[in-house]
Amino acid sequence: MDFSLTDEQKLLRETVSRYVASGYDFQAMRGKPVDDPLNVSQWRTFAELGWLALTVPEQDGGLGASLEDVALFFEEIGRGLVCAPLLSTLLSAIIVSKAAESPTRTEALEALMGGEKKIALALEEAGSRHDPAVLTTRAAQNGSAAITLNGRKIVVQDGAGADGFLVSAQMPSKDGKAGVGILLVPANIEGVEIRRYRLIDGRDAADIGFENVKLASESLIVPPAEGLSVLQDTLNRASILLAAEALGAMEAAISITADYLRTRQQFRRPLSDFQVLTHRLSDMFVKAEHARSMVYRGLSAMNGPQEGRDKAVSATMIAIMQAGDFVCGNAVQLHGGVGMADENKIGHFYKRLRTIGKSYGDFNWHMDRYTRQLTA
Amino acid sequence: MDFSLTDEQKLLRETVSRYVASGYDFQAMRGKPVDDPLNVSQWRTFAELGWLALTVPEQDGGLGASLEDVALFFEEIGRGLVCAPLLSTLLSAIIVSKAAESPTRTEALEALMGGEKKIALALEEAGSRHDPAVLTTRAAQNGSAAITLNGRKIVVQDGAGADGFLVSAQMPSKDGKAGVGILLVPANIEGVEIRRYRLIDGRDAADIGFENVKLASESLIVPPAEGLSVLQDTLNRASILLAAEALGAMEAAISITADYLRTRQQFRRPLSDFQVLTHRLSDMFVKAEHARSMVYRGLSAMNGPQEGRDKAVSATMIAIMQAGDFVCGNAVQLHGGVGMADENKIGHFYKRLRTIGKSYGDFNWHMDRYTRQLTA
Amino acid sequence: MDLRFTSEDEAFREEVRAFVRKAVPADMARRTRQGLHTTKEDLKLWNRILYEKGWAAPHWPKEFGGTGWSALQIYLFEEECAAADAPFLSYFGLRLLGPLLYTFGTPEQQEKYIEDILSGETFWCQGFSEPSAGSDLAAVKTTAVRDGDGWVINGQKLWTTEAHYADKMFCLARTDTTVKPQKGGLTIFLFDMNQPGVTVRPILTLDEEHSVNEVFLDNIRVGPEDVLGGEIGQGWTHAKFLLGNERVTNAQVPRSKRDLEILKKIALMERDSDGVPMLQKPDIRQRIAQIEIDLAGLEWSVLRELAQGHGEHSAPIASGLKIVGSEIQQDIATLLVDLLGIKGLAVHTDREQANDLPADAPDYVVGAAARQLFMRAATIYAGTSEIQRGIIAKQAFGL
Amino acid sequence: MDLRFTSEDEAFREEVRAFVRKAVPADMARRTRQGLHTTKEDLKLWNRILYEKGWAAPHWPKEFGGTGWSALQIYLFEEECAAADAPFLSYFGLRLLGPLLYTFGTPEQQEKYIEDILSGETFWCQGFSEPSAGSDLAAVKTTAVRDGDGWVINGQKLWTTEAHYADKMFCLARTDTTVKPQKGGLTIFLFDMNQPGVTVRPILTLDEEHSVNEVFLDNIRVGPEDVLGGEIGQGWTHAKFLLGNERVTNAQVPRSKRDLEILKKIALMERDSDGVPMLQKPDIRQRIAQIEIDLAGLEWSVLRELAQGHGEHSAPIASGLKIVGSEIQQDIATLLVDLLGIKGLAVHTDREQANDLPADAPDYVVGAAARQLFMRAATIYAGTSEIQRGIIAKQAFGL
Repeated sequence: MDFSLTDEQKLLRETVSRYVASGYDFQAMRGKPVDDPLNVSQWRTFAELGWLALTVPEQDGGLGASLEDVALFFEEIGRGLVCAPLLSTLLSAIIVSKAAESPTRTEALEALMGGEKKIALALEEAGSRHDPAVLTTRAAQNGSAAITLNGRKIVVQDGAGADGFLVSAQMPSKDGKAGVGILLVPANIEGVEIRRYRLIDGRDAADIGFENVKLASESLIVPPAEGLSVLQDTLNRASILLAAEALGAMEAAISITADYLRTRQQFRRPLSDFQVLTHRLSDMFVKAEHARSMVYRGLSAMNGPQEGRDKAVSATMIAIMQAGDFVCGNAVQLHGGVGMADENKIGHFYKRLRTIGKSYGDFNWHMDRYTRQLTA
Repeated sequence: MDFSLTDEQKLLRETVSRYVASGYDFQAMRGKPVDDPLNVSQWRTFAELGWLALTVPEQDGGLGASLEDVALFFEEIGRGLVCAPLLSTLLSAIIVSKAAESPTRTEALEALMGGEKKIALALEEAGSRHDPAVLTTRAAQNGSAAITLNGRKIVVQDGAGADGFLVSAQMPSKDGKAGVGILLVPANIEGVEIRRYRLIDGRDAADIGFENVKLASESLIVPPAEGLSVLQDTLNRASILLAAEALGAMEAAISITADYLRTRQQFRRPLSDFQVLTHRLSDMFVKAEHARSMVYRGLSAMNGPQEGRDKAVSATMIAIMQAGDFVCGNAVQLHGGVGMADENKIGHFYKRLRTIGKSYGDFNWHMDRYTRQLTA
Repeated sequence: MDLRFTSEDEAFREEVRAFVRKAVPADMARRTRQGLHTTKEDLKLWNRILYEKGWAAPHWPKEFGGTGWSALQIYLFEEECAAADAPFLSYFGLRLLGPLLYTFGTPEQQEKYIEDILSGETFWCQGFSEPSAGSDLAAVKTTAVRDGDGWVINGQKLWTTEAHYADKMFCLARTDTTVKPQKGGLTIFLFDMNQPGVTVRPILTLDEEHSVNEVFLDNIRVGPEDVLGGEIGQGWTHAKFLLGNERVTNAQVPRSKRDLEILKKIALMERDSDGVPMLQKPDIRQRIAQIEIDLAGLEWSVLRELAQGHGEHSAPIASGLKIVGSEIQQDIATLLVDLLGIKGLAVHTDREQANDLPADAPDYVVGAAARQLFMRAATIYAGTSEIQRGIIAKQAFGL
Repeated sequence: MDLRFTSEDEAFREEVRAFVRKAVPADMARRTRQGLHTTKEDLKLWNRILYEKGWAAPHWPKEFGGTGWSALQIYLFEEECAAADAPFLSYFGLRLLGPLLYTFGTPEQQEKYIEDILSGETFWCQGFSEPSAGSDLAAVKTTAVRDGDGWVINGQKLWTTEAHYADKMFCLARTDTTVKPQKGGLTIFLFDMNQPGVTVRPILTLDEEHSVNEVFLDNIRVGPEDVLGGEIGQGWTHAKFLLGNERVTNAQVPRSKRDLEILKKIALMERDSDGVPMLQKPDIRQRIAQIEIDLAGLEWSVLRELAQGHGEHSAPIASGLKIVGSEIQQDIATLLVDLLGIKGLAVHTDREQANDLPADAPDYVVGAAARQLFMRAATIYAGTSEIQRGIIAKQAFGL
């Protein structure tokens, strides 16, 4: 067992921390539309730094980074409170790279890596509550002819500015069995209706309707026989990466709060003179350490046998949400009124943690999944 | 709405607090067998003070105290950490007084009031988990002839030194329907086997086997048609009285802990100089206030319509257990090592609260009962 | 000891209910249910409706426009208002300055201000907190310097709720820097917000809503008639007077009861991926049960305080009510968002049309996420929970 | 970064498991499972078994009798011991004094004491805490006064675990009252418990069991050879040396893992009034899940510490492990008693026959209530949770 970072891992983290340190301004970026010049130039930088190629296989010109590597990357993203559709992009690359060789696949990967196009994951529906198998969106295909897509997805994260969507849809597999296919759907074609809005953490999302959307058969990135297992794997990866991001955010919030306690004066003393406040900070430290351990544990499980992954990932996310609520909630509390001002950064760690706690599985979902697998 | 005490209520409380103040020694009394001279003389005093007559109806020579009165009484008993089979006795009197007029009834009530006999409630069985309707003990009766009792009860509180037991048993009612009768069974008759042991709070209990125990038909105190509702009412009363006792115990534990913080020195300062400790005490205060309010609320519900009582009593007990764990657990914690010594009184508040939390319904039982009745 | 409402109280409740349910406009009720900050228009309108009924300030003495109801009756009134989704009236005039005025104000001040507070004609804001005086009012830096027979006020106020609604401010300032703030160094002044030198800067809170402000005071001239009570140096006494009252109100029981009622209805409509209503899920039932029980205890703690009569609130108990009440508000707001699934991630901005919400989102989603975020402030404003615990330790135990 | 055990580690685990499972006598295993304090006989026997295998003190340097295993291997060994229901060996010689001796002891002291600690021939107790020196060791009042070439010790020690088992004590005493305890005023002495002047008074803890004591020291004479390390004034340094190590051990992960495993089996056997196994009840499942997750995090925190190698424990992390580990032990012990229903109210006294338990109570009820009560001490002994939080604030944040 070895928890130390390789030189490559250190380097990867440094590219992020250096980017953040060199003038990244969360307040300027949050809520900015995707076509804002600031966003466009930031995304170009991300492509240049190689970040958008992280999850593209090496044979496709990407970096083929391991899940550990990407998690370490997201930890720094969380620490810097970087507000960008990175997770959607990196997950999309993983899914697209599973497609059979085709021009669509090649173009999509190139465009993702190059930062020319963004793809968002359109999986959740009004009744799905995080379960990828519960969906009413349907795709119909006559032989190998064009595919027709109908349905509606909600709260597609980073969906407002995406050029395309990976859409899960019920469709029969070749042997006629029910399955879930994953289709790549351009945002700008007929029958796609996008309703855009913002999420609490300053990012965007969209509800997306598909009405008789016609797609070429190449758009079927993952065939119905494999779709569900790809989605389940993707959701586990998403959770672990969000967990890592949450960990970085928690540690940053703790560090900022410690500084605040040292400097803020009340009753003619620094707040750090008040034992209840410093002990609260100690508890935050303990929770963040717990969170860190659970991120490592989750990563380890993702390298282990298939059957242990779901439970381990849910354990990680439960720990992350509980630690995140405590750490970032108390970061606001210890800042007092200052913590409640949207112009102060500290509250945004809380909002990001709240968002993470509802992305790709919320507390109830993970706890249900965990307890279902509890054995004596 | 009026929360102030009547003069009679004040007087009743004072008899308890005066008794406790005048040399009651918890450490001397706990774990003492019921026939120990100290116990015998204490019990005689209780009879003289009228305490054992509290729940006997006035027409039977008792005081016919209201549930509020008895609760206020038990609050003081809890405050003084009085270790005696008072609850069993007062509950037994309530049940016995429901019997039809008979020499058995009269004798039993007289003996209870006079302190000559103790009666314990033998309700729980290995599989009952607080549900009075779940029982395997059976009573058979041929017409109005003698009754035969078979079965086994466990953890009969105050059962080791009791002269008789009120035993719940399945028996058909007159119209042939299944029911639960309540029988008064002397401890010393053939077929009754008593296995005595101690509970964590210094009181005693017993498992009691009944093998072909022959009883006169007068022993049937509550007939099978009414037994279950009497038991349910008794359990609600028991819970409220235990809640009141727990409240008194909590408040005493808080007061003792506050004194300890004022006097105990560590790092050359009184413990009360440490903000985390005084704020913990503040939280204990808040929890105890919550507990007090929930005791009043439970009492109020017991005077209200039948259908609201179960839920309200369970709410009270849930609040009491949570507050009790927090208050008495932290009372030990704030005492440090001293709190862990059995020779120090403070830990016994904790043990008493733990016992109360498993008497006549534990946390799971009350939470199940409450959530079953939850409505939108 | 009688642990029930009297039949007179129950009859009173019916009377109030009958009026209030009819009096709240439907669209106002919907906005209240959505949990967003009340608009100035709603505040004014509801104030006017109650004023005309004579019920705008039931807790005030009758001679100043109160109702003469008992404390328990006032509580029943508040409960019925909350149950009817009426908004809370503006706090600063009716709850804070009003009582200050009728207790300490000069006859001229009472004459000049009280009726307009009662009718909602004039809105006030409270200029107490400052950048370096949050929990610690003694650190107020705003100064009022003697100038002729008046004073000139300079300083900066922070977290000033409803400053953007307010016509006037009651403002705590240092009038004597040579003595301790607690020993006569502070004074409360009354002045117009609508004058040169007063600058209101909105501060959006985590919910991205505008309810608090920063207020810059630049050479505000006040005269002797603007000194609360007419006497300089009483500021600390006046500020302390407000504290206990504020904490009992901050238990917010009627509102939380109503919120929980709404929450349970929503829990019946929201379903998990198997189509089971969230209200049927054991863990959700247990969380709701826990909140119900916590809230029931809080309610009875408030009733115990109120049954003792007006104004004699025990400081440690009032602090306890504030701590618990604020946590319950947070718990309800958080559980509601949890029930909504990912729909609870959408921020709102447009309360009427909510066109920035998921398309399928029902009406009740509108303010849910925003309210959850704003409720983080509940354990901060009006004295943080930490401050309250300190008060309890001191007042209940002398520690 | 490699987040798995190596195959060598896994092979090592198998080897240890094979030995340990066979080596623990069945009745000893049963007693360990029951959760009561380990008897002196069991301590001695298990120590002897491990000693003969060469495994009594794997964490010691090889030259003093250690095994040369890596920290992770030692952890695997401890896990296998716990999984086999082996008792913990006596703490005070093997965990505390041993490392002190091989680090600071004179060659004569090492020669005289170490082997007997390793074999379990000699049991030690730790004379640190006193009536007025609980969390605050600097307040130690026991004095050692120079007398010829030796010292005379007088004082009173409290909470002395296993003093009634111990052959010897290592005892912290004031040797110089003119300087601060932290600056050379304290010294550790080694002496026989079995001598006139040493009086051991049992203190029963809340579980009514005897594991701690009060020890009165009345004119105990010691010579220069009894001064730990041979040099006066090193007591504070020696005491600090013990602290970090103790806190990591106090995470108690292997024991808690085993306890939780047992708990789940019991949850399958215990049933509610409808006959449903407690393990099937949603609230119980969620409580177990929560403990499992907390424990999993704790385990990986320990692994992270251990993977860094011997003895370089970070003080704030070690304190965090102690806080969380103790709470998990409490949670498990409490949940177990909750599962038992009213059977969990019975105190035990006789561990072999348990004839003071409910007649129908299964074997696993024996120590459950007692252990739950004793576990209240987990957040108190070896530095209260409050002390640990203070250490974290200071060491991690400089506050």
